[in-house]
Amino acid sequence: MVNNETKTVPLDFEQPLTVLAQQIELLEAQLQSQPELEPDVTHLRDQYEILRRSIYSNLRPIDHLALARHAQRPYARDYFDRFDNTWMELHGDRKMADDPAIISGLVTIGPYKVVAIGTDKGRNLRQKQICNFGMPQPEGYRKAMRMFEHAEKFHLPIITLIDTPGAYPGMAAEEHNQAEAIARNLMVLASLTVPVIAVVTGEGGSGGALAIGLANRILMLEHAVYSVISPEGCASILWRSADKVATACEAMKMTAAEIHKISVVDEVVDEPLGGAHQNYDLMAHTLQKSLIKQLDKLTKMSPKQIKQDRLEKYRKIGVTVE
Amino acid sequence: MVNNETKTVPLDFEQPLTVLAQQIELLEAQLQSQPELEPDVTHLRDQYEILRRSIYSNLRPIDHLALARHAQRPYARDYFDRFDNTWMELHGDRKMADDPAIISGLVTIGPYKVVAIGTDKGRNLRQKQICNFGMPQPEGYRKAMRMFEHAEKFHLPIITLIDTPGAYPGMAAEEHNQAEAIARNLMVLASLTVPVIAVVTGEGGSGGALAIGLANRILMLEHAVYSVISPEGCASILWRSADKVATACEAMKMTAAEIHKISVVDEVVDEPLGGAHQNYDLMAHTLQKSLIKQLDKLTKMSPKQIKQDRLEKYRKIGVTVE
Amino acid sequence: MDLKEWFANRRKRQENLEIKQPLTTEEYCALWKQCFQCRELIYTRDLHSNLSVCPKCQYHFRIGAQERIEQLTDEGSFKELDSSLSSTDPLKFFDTASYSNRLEEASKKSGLRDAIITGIASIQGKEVALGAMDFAHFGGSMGSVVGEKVARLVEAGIENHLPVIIVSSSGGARMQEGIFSLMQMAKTSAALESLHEAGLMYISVLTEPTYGGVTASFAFLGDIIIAEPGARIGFAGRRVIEQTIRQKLPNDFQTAEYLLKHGQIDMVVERPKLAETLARMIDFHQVIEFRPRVAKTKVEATSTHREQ
Amino acid sequence: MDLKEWFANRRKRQENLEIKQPLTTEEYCALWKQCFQCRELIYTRDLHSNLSVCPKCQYHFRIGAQERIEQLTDEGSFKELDSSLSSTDPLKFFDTASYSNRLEEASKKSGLRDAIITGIASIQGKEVALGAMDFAHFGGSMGSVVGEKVARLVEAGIENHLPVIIVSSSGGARMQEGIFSLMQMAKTSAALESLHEAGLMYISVLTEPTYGGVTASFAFLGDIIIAEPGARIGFAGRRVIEQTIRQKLPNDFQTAEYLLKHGQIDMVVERPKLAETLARMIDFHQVIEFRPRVAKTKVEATSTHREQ
Ligand SMILES: [Zn+2]
Ligand SMILES: [Zn+2]
Repeated sequence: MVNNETKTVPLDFEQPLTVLAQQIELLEAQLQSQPELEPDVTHLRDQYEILRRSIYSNLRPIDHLALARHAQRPYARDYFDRFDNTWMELHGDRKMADDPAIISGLVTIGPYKVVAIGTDKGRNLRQKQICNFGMPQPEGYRKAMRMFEHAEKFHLPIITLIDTPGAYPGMAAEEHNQAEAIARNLMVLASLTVPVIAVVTGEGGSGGALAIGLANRILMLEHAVYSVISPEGCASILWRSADKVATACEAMKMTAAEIHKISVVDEVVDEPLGGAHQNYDLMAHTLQKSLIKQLDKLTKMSPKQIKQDRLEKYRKIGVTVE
Repeated sequence: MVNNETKTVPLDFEQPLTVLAQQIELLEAQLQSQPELEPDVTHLRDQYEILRRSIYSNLRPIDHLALARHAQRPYARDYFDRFDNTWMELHGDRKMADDPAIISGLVTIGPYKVVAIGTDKGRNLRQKQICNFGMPQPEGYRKAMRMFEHAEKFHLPIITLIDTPGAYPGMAAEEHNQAEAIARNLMVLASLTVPVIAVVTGEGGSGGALAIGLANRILMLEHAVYSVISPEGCASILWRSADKVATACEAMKMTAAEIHKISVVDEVVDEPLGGAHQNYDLMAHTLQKSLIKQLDKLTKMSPKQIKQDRLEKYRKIGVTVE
Repeated sequence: MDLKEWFANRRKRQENLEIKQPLTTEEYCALWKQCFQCRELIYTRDLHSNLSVCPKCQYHFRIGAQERIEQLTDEGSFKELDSSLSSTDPLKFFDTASYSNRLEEASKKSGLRDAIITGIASIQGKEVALGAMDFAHFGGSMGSVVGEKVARLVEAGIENHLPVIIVSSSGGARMQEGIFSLMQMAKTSAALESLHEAGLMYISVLTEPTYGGVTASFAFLGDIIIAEPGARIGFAGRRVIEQTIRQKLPNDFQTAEYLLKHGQIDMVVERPKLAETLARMIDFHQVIEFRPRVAKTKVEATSTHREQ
Repeated sequence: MDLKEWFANRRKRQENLEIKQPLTTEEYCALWKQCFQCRELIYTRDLHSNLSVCPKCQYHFRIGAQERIEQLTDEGSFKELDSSLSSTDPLKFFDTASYSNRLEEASKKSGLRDAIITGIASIQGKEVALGAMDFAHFGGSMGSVVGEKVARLVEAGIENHLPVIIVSSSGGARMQEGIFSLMQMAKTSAALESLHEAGLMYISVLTEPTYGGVTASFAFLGDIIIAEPGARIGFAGRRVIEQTIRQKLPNDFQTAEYLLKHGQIDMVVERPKLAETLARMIDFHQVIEFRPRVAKTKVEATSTHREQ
């Protein structure tokens, strides 16, 4: 967990800020002996804020990607804990595994009780390995499916928080039919009569993300990204070059703002300045407000309308000419 | 496949018959040179038939067990082939395995199209190993469940042919939660609105049999057995002795006739004299007639009645006092 | 206490009626228990007041149905159902003793009529249909009575619109009732299908040990499945598996924790938190609903059972 | 044919106009094909009349959507749907060339507007809604057009109460349409959910090769899933997996036969038997019914798609 006192790791595009911050620190150290530096320090501090705002309002797609992948980015567990510090985690697909890359449970969000599902990338190296860096196995998707069915039975809305590089290209994953696991989830999600809200909180990686992402409303955090293939994969296939990641990021239109513009995403949720990792509590609070607002609307619909709403949403997505 | 010309393997209790048959053979060999032996041969042949009938109408439970386990006993595939020589086999649980111990497919039985499911013990040693001697893995039960759901969707009756020593006490089977697989099958079978007919054709071994055996009508072939635990298991637990298998067989009331008497089984299907393996064609024909007769009745019910019929059947089974 | 001691005591008793008696073995065992896991000696009253959990190593002792119900339910809230339902001997089963005799013995030992107690109760204010199995009665085995009581409990849940909770502890099916016993797996699962259709919740609690026909029917059909720490749960027994595969199994094989890792249960909950967890679960699932919950299929409420 | 040869020929041509021309490479390739598997040279016309199956080793050559439809459907029965539906370039995607240019190229090469042809047809007398993908067009990739055509095909099936069959062959999602492309997985799966609700059958036929977003949506949602022999089918590509796990994969990994063994498909059917199998499947599922089949949920039939 990161709080405001913990130093966050700076990103490439934050370099000018880091330099400026160091200068300010140096001057601050001298303030005691040279109080006349006070105005300079104040000025620099203002400059810092201006620069910061300017940088964050001119991010390139690859900068968003860096923020979305930030090592200190809050993960599903961080949100669930803040929505409801007594939420109850439910485990397993009942068949053979409890995939730690997908977590699920019963969470209260304001006045709503929901079935919450999220990907987990793991925070430290050990956890990351256990969570397979957030890449679910077929058993993870099937665990999620069990939760979908649980929610449907008990008329509980579903919230999914997505932050995954995608499905795992492993041998066992193929042998356990991850294609079917994802496809089946899509079909089951389409069939539900309870509201489903999906939030891309970090990386929305391809089929692995979509497997818990077919929803009545899709939200994206401000710096989250969502794409059909990883930018690295796209660059290596289309440009045959790993250097073209930035270009691929631009080409694919994967940022929250861009995807919102083409109406695939319903709402972009503001992040604290500097990214969600700067303030977990504030981020969770903002997201909670958005979720409650969406749930207020969706829960007013009849079960039939809720399903119809979802089917129509996807029926419309795509661009063709005749 | 065994036909009438193939020598079938004699069982212990058939020993007197074997001896007599040898005598007859000896005499027959002498007939050419000593035609006056003709009446003796005829007499012995009559004796043979009388003895045979007598033996088969006085079988002990353990004799039925031997017949039910006869190496040449017809298995599900033998029946499906005879019901419909162009039946279409369907494979797999869609998730990770195609358990060869459970076979399934689309079979036409007289005027009926059904989803047929059966256990397979395998005929030769290689097949037996592949089929794990007819002991299904959890994936086999889950394959069956997929078939139940297929049948329900397409309003097809379900026929199951059961001949299994039971579930497999293996490590992977436990890790893949065979308890849940069996339990889930029971719940799904209880929910169906299509007719389900289960036939114990050989061994009905405990939970492994029941997993495809919760049905509107339960049929047993004349020499089939059905029990809550294998007689060997029962003997070793209750008598702490492997010698007490015959006693355990008697104590458990596991023969078709006995289970029919206590109304758990709805119909006992006659076998050819000497057991089903004496004449596959005749056995399949007799079973087919029984199945059609049962289907004639069940398909006249409404979907709701069919389910209700099944629920009531099981609601009544059990003996208690208040 | 050997004979000499006893005679000595008797003499002393005759001499002085107020002499203090040494403890009998039974008395000793009644007062002290040794933890199976850490070997600690625990004063029975302490153990009991600690919910039969070892205060030193947290080992969860097996507990009976009565104690379980006391631990879970609000005082005085438990109303037993079908308390007089008893086994008969439909197959006239006889091994080294007759089943009838074994039934009597079992009841004498456990003080119960059969391996489950069922009833309506409240858990921290939440009304539930509750069943608790007792391993001490006939190894917690499921025969016609367990099957019938589970089915009736589930029906009571449907009728009164209550969540159902069953705390399992069982060695499996009761062989002495033959095929009737096997069919109780079908009967209980079918009953739960009706509960499911009615949209009602079923929580299964697995405790040390739960095996065989009980796991392969109602114990693994919970909407939520909870296990107690260290409880051993499985279909086939450990020894049978080791004999079959001719391999040693991992030490923690078939423990609650192993099952959790293998995705088979939702959570492992320590005994002191069990009542609260159940209450919270029930509360959580009583949500503002989008649609009315109606039982779609209902089996005749009057149970029709044969008597022989 | 080298230059010298060509000049020699030209001279001969000039000398004698009736001289027989040696084949150009293209002509040669058009007339003969080499089997990928057994290296046999096969006369193209023979190969074609053998359903593009190698007569020697039974290798199933990739075939296009047109040829597939010809092979499966009764002559003259195919009525194409949405033949004019085409891709646009919603993201103005540009890699080493623009997506618009790539689309033109792809169409020129394949003679198709997009990677799937859909329509209503009969197969051995059974009416079906049929889609056939074409790997030769843009690697059979799924963008908005494939998604929309699949959705409309499924809707046609629902409206006309027909079983749906889709023969897949695809490298996955079409990157150049970005998130739109990913969302076609959701769109097609949602459409099939409605078909399922309507109680209608969907048969998925997987052919060499079927990968990525297509497998993770409509290709693996068949009530019945059939694959052609030797077809390679999976979510992630073989090379990507080998790079990830740093291990060589079994030779037959991701082949139809491997999938059958791993329970992922119902059957492997050779091309000469495919039409018959499909017809028999359809026939089998048109049974005497216990209850009327009614579409419970229906999406607006008029497809609402944006144009840019
Ligand atoms: Zn202890
Ligand atoms: Zn060849």
